[in-house]
Amino acid sequence: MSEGNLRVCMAGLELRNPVMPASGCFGFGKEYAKYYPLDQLGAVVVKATTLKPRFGNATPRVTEVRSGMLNAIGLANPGMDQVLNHDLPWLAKHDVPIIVNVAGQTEDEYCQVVAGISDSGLAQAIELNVSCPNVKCGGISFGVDPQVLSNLVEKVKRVSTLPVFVKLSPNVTSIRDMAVAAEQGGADGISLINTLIGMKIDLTTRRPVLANKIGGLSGPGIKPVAIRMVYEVAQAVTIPIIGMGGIYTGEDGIEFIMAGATAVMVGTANFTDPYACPTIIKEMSQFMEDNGIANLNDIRGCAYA
Amino acid sequence: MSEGNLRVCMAGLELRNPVMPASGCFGFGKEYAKYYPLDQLGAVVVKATTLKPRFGNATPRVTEVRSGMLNAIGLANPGMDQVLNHDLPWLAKHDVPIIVNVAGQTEDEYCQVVAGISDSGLAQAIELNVSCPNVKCGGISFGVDPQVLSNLVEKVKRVSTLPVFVKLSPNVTSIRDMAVAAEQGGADGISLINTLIGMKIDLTTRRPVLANKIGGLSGPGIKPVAIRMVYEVAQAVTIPIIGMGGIYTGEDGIEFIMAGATAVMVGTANFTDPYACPTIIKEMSQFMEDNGIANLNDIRGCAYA
Amino acid sequence: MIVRVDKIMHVSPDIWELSFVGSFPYEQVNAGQFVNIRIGTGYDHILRRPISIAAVDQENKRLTLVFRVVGDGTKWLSGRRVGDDLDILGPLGTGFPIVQGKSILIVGGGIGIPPLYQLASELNEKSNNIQMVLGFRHQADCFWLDRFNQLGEVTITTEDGSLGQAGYVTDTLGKMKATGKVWQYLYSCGPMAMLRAIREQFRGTSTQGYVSLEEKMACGVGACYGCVCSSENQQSAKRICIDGPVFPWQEVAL
Amino acid sequence: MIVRVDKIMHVSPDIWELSFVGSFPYEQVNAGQFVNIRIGTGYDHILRRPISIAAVDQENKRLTLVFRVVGDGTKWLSGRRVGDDLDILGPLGTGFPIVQGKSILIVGGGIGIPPLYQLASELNEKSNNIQMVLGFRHQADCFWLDRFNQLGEVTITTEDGSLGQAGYVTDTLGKMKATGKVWQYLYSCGPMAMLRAIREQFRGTSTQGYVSLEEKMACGVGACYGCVCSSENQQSAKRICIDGPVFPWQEVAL
Ligand SMILES: Cc1cc2nc3c(=O)[nH]c(=O)nc-3n(C[C@H](O)[C@H](O)[C@H](O)COP(=O)(O)OP(=O)(O)OC[C@H]3O[C@@H](n4cnc5c(N)ncnc54)[C@H](O)[C@@H]3O)c2cc1C
Ligand SMILES: Cc1cc2nc3c(=O)[nH]c(=O)nc-3n(C[C@H](O)[C@H](O)[C@H](O)COP(=O)(O)OP(=O)(O)OC[C@H]3O[C@@H](n4cnc5c(N)ncnc54)[C@H](O)[C@@H]3O)c2cc1C
Ligand SMILES: Cc1cc2nc3c(=O)[nH]c(=O)nc-3n(C[C@H](O)[C@H](O)[C@H](O)COP(=O)(O)O)c2cc1C
Ligand SMILES: Cc1cc2nc3c(=O)[nH]c(=O)nc-3n(C[C@H](O)[C@H](O)[C@H](O)COP(=O)(O)O)c2cc1C
Ligand code: FES
Ligand code: FES
Repeated sequence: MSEGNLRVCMAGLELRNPVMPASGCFGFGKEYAKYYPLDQLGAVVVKATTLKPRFGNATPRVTEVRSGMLNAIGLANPGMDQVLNHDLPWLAKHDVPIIVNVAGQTEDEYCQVVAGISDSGLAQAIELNVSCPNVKCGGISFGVDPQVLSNLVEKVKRVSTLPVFVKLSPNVTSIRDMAVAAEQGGADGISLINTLIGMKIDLTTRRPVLANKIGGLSGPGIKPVAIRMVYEVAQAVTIPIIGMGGIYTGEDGIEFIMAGATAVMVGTANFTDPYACPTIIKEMSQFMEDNGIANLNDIRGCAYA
Repeated sequence: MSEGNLRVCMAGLELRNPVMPASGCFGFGKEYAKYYPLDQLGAVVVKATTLKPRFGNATPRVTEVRSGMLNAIGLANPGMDQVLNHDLPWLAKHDVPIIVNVAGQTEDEYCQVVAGISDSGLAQAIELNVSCPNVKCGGISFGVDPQVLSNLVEKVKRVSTLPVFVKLSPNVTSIRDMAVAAEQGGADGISLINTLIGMKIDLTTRRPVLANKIGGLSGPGIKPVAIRMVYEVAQAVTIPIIGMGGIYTGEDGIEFIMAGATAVMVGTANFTDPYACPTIIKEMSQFMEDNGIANLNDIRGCAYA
Repeated sequence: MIVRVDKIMHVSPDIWELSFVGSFPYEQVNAGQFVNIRIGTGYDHILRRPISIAAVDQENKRLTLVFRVVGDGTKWLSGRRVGDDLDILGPLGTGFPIVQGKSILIVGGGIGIPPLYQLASELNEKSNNIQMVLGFRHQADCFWLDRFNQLGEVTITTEDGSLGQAGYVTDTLGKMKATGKVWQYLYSCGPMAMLRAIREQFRGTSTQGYVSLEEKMACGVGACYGCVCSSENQQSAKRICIDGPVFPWQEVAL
Repeated sequence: MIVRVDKIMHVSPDIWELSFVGSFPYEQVNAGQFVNIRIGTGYDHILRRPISIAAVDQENKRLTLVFRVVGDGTKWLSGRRVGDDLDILGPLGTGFPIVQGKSILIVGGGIGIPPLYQLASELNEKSNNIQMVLGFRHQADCFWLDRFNQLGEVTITTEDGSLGQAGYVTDTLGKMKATGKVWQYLYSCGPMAMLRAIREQFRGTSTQGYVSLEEKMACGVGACYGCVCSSENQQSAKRICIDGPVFPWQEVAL
């Protein structure tokens, strides 16, 4: 691959391209390494990691909806120790930056995990998940109150030597206020969007399909909301934005860049097609070539610039 | 038609079925009257009406997205006088209840229009649009602040002899708070959801497709968000709920009833198929028959009950 | 209504001709009207695509469209095969008024040209004297020239001069006007910039003009207020899908 | 990978048999594994549907699935025609361990039965002594009985007694056990309630059991944690798509 036109630098990270799998949609990388070499990716973003192992919610945890899916995984993960001792060491053998998505229920928990990851030297960046809609008190309050968020980011930044991206929930009245709060707290970047809160009811059982009742809506259907939020936030903050939500093609990726994103994440599309990320990388590079664009900086935010 | 199993009574209105076109997606009824007799509908809901005529936003105002569309009509309408003198008298000749969607920029404007409609005797209910995302100061602040909303509803109720439904915006952190505020203000019912705020960028022009830049996302893709909000609100208020968002089939309609809605509105589906409403009515009735359900009350809210 | 594709073929590298048969009120068609076509069957494309009626064959109950592939919808349409079903609504909108025994100028640009064929056919039957100026980008983009030639005097323009007169239709119109020629009616369909320029050229003349406009549509039947244009004189909006797409040129802001 | 539909037919009113050919690692298939199938091409159905491998024909490089139409995805699948492309991933998951020269009981229920055919074929080749109990609702639901009959001793049960023994498979198992018969291995696939009941029946016996589980899946490859079940002994989650779908029955909470 020679997608030189896709190189980006963001919060001190040098990425060969701006495309990375979204947290929770790529496990800890191992599963998709069977399909293609992970070093093709801009970075690998791993599943939300918490201090202690979490089983997550009862099943069913996933269901399809028109042009999307609902999930209520509930931050299932093997816990920080296992991640540090097994998953990250395996991933770190690949020539690709690692971003660890971190979740917690208290400021203290967040800080402990961030410190652990940061100190391990196994990752290149932290993504602070303050937006999981599927866990009671699972960080969601951090994701809806600007002051609470700003405080959390400040504390986390103190214990981290790695750049910290704050991943925002779209389920708020003002995404701009949340992004500004994260920036004020010292965030190195903003990731958005996490899932919209949704529900599906099974007409046969007459109950919500998901055991958790509500779940996070992701996939092609949410892209317009995501593009709007990136566009809005890009004009309100100066730190880089990682955009996501329904990216399925290279053109989708380019649309996020034009809205103001520096990099993009691909979530649900991996499930539809395990080769989604490499395909999107190729298509983005092709778009650049076809349109005589040498560098993503030349089109970043052009929709509002 | 003999869809007796679909009869509903809501806020004093007797409806032969719970299916009505959503405001803004059915003009003032005339256009679809060419396709079928309007008296098949549960009610007819007309375009947002304002005190003065409004041209609305610049074009393009509509565009398709995956599993949905964006609109930024901007409350285009001929103004209250024209609506009262021409549109409603024509509609009133049909044997079908009329609900007038009302928008304004100030409490006073809302009250004047509501009073005008109410006094005319030409309509059976008011739907207060406090959620149009496409107009600067066009009611959106009424739709995001519970106290402001509650005050507005109170004032409007004072000048209305008709039942008042309050149509909520989904673009808020807590839909429950907004619904409770509307109920406390004296609303006779809640309509939800209006459109999610979205954007699409044209990769050729590198600018937002819509002249207004942002627009309202509607259609199949938003259904899970709408179902979740109806489910949440139904448990928080005692007044009836009119549910909408992506209804395309009778089963979609039933899903909203199971989530807790008393009636449903069909918006975007009319554009895909002008016969959407009568088809959905037939399919809902068929579902009832197939499943031996005599009355919608027997399944209303069964997903949480 | 569901109709059946009867013919589908390229008429230029990215322009297709599609005909359908089946129950449709062919006899109600006025030149300038359009049909609104459902794309696919699922939820990927929920808005219909408006395409002008290029020709209607009353005898064989057959309707023909000509369209350019510009995106997903028209690409899908170009993938239909003879025998496939098509879900269409129409005829929609208000077409061109058909006058009798007049001197007429028809001006078309690019993919605005197809409805002018049906228009010329109808005007031709009413003993009008028809002159046509049809503008394309290149020779390769041209279509239906033989058909148009049977209905009156046709002048072709191409931007690169690869066929007919070089330049825009307005260049040719300027030359024609300079000969002192006068037309009672002018009918036009094409890019907004062309329509605007033509109206300027004829401002102050006695020619009565009609223009066919385009705008992105959602409903196509007048219900959503998506496709408006503003009227020249009043503040009120005109809906292109129902009040138009054809308007007397003094009535709309171009 | 893209394969080509080679055969598609009803085997009961709502159950279909579909075979495909084309490049696929047929030789890697273990009984009990599944393929994950893309439904349509647009965005209406973005999650693949897991279907067990019912039979693999190594010689003719051909793979067969048997599925029940229960919703949009399986309905779409049943609409495929010979020659159509199919986008599949597989073989996925961990299948049944294949033992040699043992006494074996295979118990299947409903749409859990298809993978047991491939299992019985593989076990049959390894000189095992195979006894099978296959449960259906009605006679009309039965499929592939002739095929199964070639691989061992088959007892059919139907809930309404329309074929074979009346009642559930567990009723029949109870009777068989009462004769003092002992099996070294038990393999089972079917509804959770059936698996649970069978494990209860055999608790405390020396029979080593394997069960194949089902759960709604998103990725099918172990990446999303959507399809977990909890293990009996530890707190950690097992992913049905990759750690399973087949598990030793003592390892999972049923
Ligand atoms: C009354 C009317 C008559 C028309 N007649 C014809 C015709 O006879 N032949 C023909 O080829 N085209 C005609 N068009 C244009 C045609 O409708 C669009 O090209 C088509 O809808 C594009 O759909 P798409 O999915 O292929 O492209 P999209 O992906 O939707 O868009 C691709 C490009 O087409 C433009 N476009 C999309 N929708 C419209 C629209 N409604 N009007 C104008 N531009 C649009 C977009 O701005 C974009 O640049 C007509 C349009 C109208 C309003
Ligand atoms: C490992 C595995 C192997 C399977 N093998 C077979 C097989 O060989 N033959 C067969 O007919 N079916 C099999 N299934 C079940 C099959 O995957 C589902 O029936 C199918 O996904 C339903 O898709 P749908 O779109 O038709 O229905 P949907 O509309 O998605 O759902 C309809 C019904 O099917 C259920 N369902 C949906 N997805 C699943 C799922 N992943 N697992 C279980 N139930 C589901 C839903 O709860 C619902 O009741 C298997 C499932 C798994 C997990
Ligand atoms: C199954 C699943 C699990 C997810 N888990 C996480 C997670 O652990 N942490 C997180 O920040 N986001 C998580 N997400 C959200 C995604 O990272 C992403 O923000 C969202 O899905 C939108 O992108 P998409 O439309 O491309 O999927 C998850 C999404 C899905 C579908
Ligand atoms: C073109 C268009 C115009 C709309 N105009 C209005 C309006 O005037 N007043 C209003 O309350 N809602 C308006 N809406 C929102 C719809 O009434 C409805 O709440 C929304 O579209 C969700 O339903 P749907 O997915 O079935 O379209 C409009 C929606 C569309 C698509
Ligand atoms: S497209 Fe809806 S009014 Fe014209
Ligand atoms: S379906 Fe994703 S982990 Fe099993």
